[in-house]
Amino acid sequence: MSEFALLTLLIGALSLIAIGIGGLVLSRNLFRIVLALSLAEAGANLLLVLVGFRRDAIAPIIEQGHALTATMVDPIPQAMVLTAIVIGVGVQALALSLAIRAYVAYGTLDMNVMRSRMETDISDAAGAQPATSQHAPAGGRPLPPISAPRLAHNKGAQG
Amino acid sequence: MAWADLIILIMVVLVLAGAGAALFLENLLGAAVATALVSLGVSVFFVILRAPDVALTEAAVGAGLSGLLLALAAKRLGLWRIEVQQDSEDAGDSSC
Amino acid sequence: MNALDLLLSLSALMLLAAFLFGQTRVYPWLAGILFTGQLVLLAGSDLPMAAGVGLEIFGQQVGWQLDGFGRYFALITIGAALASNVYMGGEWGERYQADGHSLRWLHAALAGNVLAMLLLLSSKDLIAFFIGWELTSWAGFLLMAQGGERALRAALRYVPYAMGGAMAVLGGLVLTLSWTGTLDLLELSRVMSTLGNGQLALLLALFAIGFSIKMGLLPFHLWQAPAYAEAAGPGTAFLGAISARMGLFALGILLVKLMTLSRVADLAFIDGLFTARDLLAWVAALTIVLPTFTALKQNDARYLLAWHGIGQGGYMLLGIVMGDATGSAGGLLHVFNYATYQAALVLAVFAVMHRTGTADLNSLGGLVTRMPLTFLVMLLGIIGLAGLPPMNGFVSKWLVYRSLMVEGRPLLFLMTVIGTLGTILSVYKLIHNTFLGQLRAEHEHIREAPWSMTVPMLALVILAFVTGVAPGLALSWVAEAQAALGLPVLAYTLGGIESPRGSLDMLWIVGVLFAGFGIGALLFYGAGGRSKRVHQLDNYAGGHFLSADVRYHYSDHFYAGLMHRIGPLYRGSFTWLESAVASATDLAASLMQAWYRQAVPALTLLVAAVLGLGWMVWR
Amino acid sequence: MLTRYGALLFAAGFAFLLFVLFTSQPLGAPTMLAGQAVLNEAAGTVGAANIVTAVVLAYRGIDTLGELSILFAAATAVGLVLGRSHGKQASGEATEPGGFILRAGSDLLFPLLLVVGFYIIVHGHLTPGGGFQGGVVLAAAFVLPVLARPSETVSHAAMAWVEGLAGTAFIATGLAALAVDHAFLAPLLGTGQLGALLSGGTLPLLYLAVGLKVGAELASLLLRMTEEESGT
Amino acid sequence: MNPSFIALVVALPLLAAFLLPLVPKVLRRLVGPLVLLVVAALGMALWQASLSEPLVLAVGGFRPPLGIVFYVDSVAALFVLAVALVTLLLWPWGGDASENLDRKQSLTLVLAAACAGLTVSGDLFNVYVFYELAAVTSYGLAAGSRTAAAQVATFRYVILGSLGSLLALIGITLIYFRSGTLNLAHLADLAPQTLHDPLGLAAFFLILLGLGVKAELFLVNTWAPEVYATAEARVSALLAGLVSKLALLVVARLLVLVFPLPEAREALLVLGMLGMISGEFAAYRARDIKRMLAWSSIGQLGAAFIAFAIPGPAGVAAGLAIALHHLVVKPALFLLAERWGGSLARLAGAARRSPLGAALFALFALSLIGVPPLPGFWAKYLLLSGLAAQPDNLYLLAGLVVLVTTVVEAVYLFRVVGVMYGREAKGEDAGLTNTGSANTQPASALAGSGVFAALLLAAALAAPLLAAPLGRMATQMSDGAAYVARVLPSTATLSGAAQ
Repeated sequence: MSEFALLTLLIGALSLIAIGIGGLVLSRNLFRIVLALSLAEAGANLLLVLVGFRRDAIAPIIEQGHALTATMVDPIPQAMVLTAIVIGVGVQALALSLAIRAYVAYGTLDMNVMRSRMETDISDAAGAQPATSQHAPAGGRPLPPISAPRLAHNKGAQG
Repeated sequence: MAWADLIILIMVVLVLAGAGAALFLENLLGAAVATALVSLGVSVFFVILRAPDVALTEAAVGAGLSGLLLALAAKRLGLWRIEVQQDSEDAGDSSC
Repeated sequence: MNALDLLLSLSALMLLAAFLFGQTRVYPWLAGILFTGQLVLLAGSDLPMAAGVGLEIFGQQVGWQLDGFGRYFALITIGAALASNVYMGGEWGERYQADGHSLRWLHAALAGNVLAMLLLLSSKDLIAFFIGWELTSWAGFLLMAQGGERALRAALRYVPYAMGGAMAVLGGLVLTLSWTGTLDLLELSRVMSTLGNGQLALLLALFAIGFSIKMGLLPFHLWQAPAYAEAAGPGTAFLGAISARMGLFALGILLVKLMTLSRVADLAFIDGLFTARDLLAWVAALTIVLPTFTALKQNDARYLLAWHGIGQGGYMLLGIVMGDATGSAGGLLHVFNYATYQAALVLAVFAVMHRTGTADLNSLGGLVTRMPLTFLVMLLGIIGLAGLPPMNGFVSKWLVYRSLMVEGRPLLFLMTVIGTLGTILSVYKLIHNTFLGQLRAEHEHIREAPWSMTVPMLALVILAFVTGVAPGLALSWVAEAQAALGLPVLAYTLGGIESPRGSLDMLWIVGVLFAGFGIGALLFYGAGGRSKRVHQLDNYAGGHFLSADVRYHYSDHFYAGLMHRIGPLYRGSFTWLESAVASATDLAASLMQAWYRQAVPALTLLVAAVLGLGWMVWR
Repeated sequence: MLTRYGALLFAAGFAFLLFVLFTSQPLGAPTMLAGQAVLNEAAGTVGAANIVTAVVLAYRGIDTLGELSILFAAATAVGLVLGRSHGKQASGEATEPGGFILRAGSDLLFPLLLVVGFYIIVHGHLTPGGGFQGGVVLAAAFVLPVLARPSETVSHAAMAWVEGLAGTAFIATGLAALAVDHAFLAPLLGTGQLGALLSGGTLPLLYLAVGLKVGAELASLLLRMTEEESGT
Repeated sequence: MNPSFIALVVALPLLAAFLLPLVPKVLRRLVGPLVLLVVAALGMALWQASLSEPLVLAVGGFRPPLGIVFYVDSVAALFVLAVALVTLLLWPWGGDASENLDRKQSLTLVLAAACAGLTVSGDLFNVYVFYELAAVTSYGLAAGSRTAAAQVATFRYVILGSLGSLLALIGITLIYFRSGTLNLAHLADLAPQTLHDPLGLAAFFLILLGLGVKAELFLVNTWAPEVYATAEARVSALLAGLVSKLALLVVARLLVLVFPLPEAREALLVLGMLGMISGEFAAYRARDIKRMLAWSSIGQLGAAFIAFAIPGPAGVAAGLAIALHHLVVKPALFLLAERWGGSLARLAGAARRSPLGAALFALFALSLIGVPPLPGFWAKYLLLSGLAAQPDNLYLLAGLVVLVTTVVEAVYLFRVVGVMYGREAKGEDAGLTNTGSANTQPASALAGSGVFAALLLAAALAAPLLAAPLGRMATQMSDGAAYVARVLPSTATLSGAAQ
């Protein structure tokens, strides 16, 4: 494989990381944030494998008939990537389930709205309204679907 | 420039385009599919980089399983219906 | 087990006992006996008293040893605690408990204070010193915080000051360790003065700030008056009498023993025009004047006395900073003298409060007919506070004045005189508004304070009078303290001092004074003079004839004319400064909260990563 | 808007800095201090033809244990987040079954996936693939029928047993080495003939455990996702 | 002691967690505590054994640079002990539906295993795996209170944490790219030639940011107040008390072994200072006790970062003292806050309803701000004397920051104490303060914090005795050469491995 191809892959991996992180920072939608995270992880994995690549080498599998002394690529980064991929999917599942629950409770996927609702809930729990404190937390009570005015009110309260 | 290099270049561009699509597609389900495709593309890179184990895993886990997870979650989030999704984008209205 | 071990164990034992059965009637007796025992033990032991136990921790030796300087303060501490204890153990304590407060905690706080101060006074190295210092601060906090909501709030105001001071001291401590390699006081007294001027100045600044906060020197004095005044009665007496003096003790050790005054005088600002020693002297002088005139404005007897407590501290420091035999003796003697009459005065005010329920100078008056003994205590006390013969306050102040004159500091002398003037004015306000004038209707049935109050009060003023007549009794302790500190020792006699440049013999002065009274009385009665008893309610004031049913007592707008003149000078600059610091802290806190409530933490992470990487790559 | 461009700028800057760092030494010629040593020794000491497998299960076996635990923790956490607070199973799911093709397809696919999954797992030490990949296939095999016919449920209890026992088997294999006075997770049972199915000592066993564990965890994750919650 | 037993501190809790759902209901509640007790005993034994000489276990029996190494010096052993004990004290005993309780217990066990793994691991990527394990379990536990606010907070935490891990992974990639190995001892050996350059520092910085998420490092700690305010108190206690310390310990190990560079120390110092300032000042204005404690813990960890930035054994000793002290105090405070969660105004008169709780709070507050004979003072003393001994002015500035923020800390902590001991609210607020038993402490929380208080007082009394072991531990931990020599007895064999 040529120098050019390696550089292309390097740029690809780094761009994937950059796109992922950029998307993660800029997205307000919870679902999109999860997607962006998995993009960035894919980029990081690619980077790791790229680091272990060795030119003119074969995959680290000893095939019958081949000499044991053949040059092979570095197996350790590959093992690390295997681990990292599985870790990534576990975290992704967890994040998705949290997003689902948060969506069910707050009726939105917008991070900013959710954050302000969360702040309100925390202050509520901190004693502003005894009724919504410890014994009846916001997650337990059926929330009405948020209508536009309510949202505006929330935004106003936040600002 | 060798053919192999050109193919790799094109694939990289495609994967990056897929990543862009995952971020900019209005339809979140489509975005999830784009993410899975990016994973698939990356797994091809793994094959090129002599990492068949990783490629297999990335294809199975990154593209397949995680795509499935995303799709299921998107269903729970009501993203399969596009009009609802648009509502939730700008007003957070829920019809769940 | 040697004497210091015994002393400290007794103190610790008392703390334990107070926790266990401080609320019972037996405890005050036990504590009284133990305090007396401690006094005897302390007075009778040979110096220096070294503790048998010592620790080594993180490579530092921690030990305790009591020398003459510490013993002087320890004696005053235990004496003040004894008086407060007796006071607390009687009717006052019963009332206090009936009001829903915990006497157990009050006793425990008092015992804790004594233990902490003994530990501080007997520290042999800076770590032991800091332990004692912090314990004193927090035990003081405990004592201040009891006695209701206002006391608690005043005590909480003390927290930032105490902590700021402690941290300044701790900073000084670690710098000392880093620069000299030792924390042992004896070792430091040899090494510290050899440090360079810059290092010494920094150490001086840190330590002096820390110590002067405790002492209530300007500009760190704002916490003291409310914290001391609002504490529970005997607690106020104890705190006022000795607590703040721990700062003086520490300053004494620092300035005289460790750094030596001559080295302090080397630290010059503005081309040598002004040295650190001058600065300290002027701070002390301003501390005499400003708080004293703030006291003049107070309408609460407790606050009035507490503000005086701050002002009187200035005399003590001024004396020590002068550094000659007379001045330092005056400063040190003033600690003892002040403790006696301040405790007596505070106890008297609380006796009045006990009977009338108020210390508001605008709603008292005429109590002399109902509480004559308390009146006597207060009268003698204010004479002492104002620094007039025959009380002991005169002696110490005289020594300081004399030192200022002899050392050629006329401006400082002027300041002290202004301060004394303010003292006289304000203590007159105190006694006039409380005891003179006409009795208010609601105080018609007031009785004299119970014996548990009058006995300690009287004992204290008698002590103040006796040491006023024969200051040599106290000066022997002072001389010992001077010797321990390394100051020139005052040549004293029983009646005062003897020196080629002017002696003082209180025996003569008091003799002449009383002889004067006697001669006056002889002349008066010999010339056929007659006294006529006038009823208290016989109104005659400034040409107005009021009928007997109108109660008349001039207390509102006391010194209205004077206040009209000097009123604009009260600017509240220090209060402004304090609230400015508080607002700045608040502002910083809001900013930080805003930081933690930001919308996209990932963005911060990204920015941090980029900046950090950039820094690492291109540095 | 400023934030948007700023963020993009910083993301690009991050990538650029990484580019600078990663081009500071030539790609394609790794240092491979540990890697080369592993390549040299793996065949002899571990006996797995697939050296990545040797690394994953033998040299870095504890990583894999950690990874399994992460999946386990994630599945448990998802259960905690999505599960019902009172532990009662939802009854009578209202969702209609999937289309005919899906149903028929899943019926056909189930045995196929099962076979493929196990094949991938047991050949993990020889060819590319192994416990993770096979586990995913197994998970898919069990989840597809549920997707096709939502009324069908896979017993959570059975899943829990598989999960627990598979994880236990992995640790137990490690502890067995401890018991026979080797280090934890040391390979046992000899290396065998390189390239044979029954080679690599305990490696296939470990991979089987990994496969079952991964399959069970992922299946339970996916099933959690499919379970609609009634009346939240 | 056979070093093979080291593996048990990780394997046993994991085994128990896997098997927990399969254990008969009767015994199920006993499994976790029993296993933790065993781990504690192991930790104790390891500590005894490692004080003289560190123990090394090559997992799987592969020689060190190839396989993964578990390295137990006295610090690691002590932290294993601490992990087991603190987890035991914060064990979720009940108060939940059976199924969820199982899950929480499983997660707690896995968390204990992950923390133990973090302390003993001697391999960079293995550290990453255990770190992720700890992260995922703490996400699960944080979401375990099942309120919507908790779920949003946890989601934000997951995103930030995952991004951090990603950066850490990139950092590890960089290190592997340059040095071709992951073993910490091997890296330490190679570092002077390969890693003490911008690339190495960049990698360190990325790992620092990544691990810093858990260690509440400034810049990446914004999750802490949200999560601690919404999670259950004992979970907050675990995260603030335990998990943060272990991330900190890993950073410290990296710093000591691989990156003993002034630049790395500077970064740590600056971030630590900013963390202290931001945390303590933000806590100054906090209106509810949980977030106040969260911010205060950020400040305390900032102090620990500052401490580890001091070179040599002095810094390690100070950092350990601060970390251990905080490990005892903060969980106890969170336990106390379990029922006091709420606005500070609601605490009015709490001392009357729960005198022991209030007294314990005051005790912990005093220790936290470093009032002398309590252990907090010695920690602060070690920190400050270490800082004062450094010639660099930045260290003196850090000392100043520590002093100033301590004052702020004292003010807000004692404001709370004042509210608790003050009068109860009257009039309209009365209804608010007296809602149910909101101010009384549950017995288990009180007992838990009582145990912590006993530990604290014991440490105060035994301070002179603890000084020597602490010094020895610090020397052991800060001796990078000994670590290398112990793990890689002969580096000669490696040159053969290199191409």
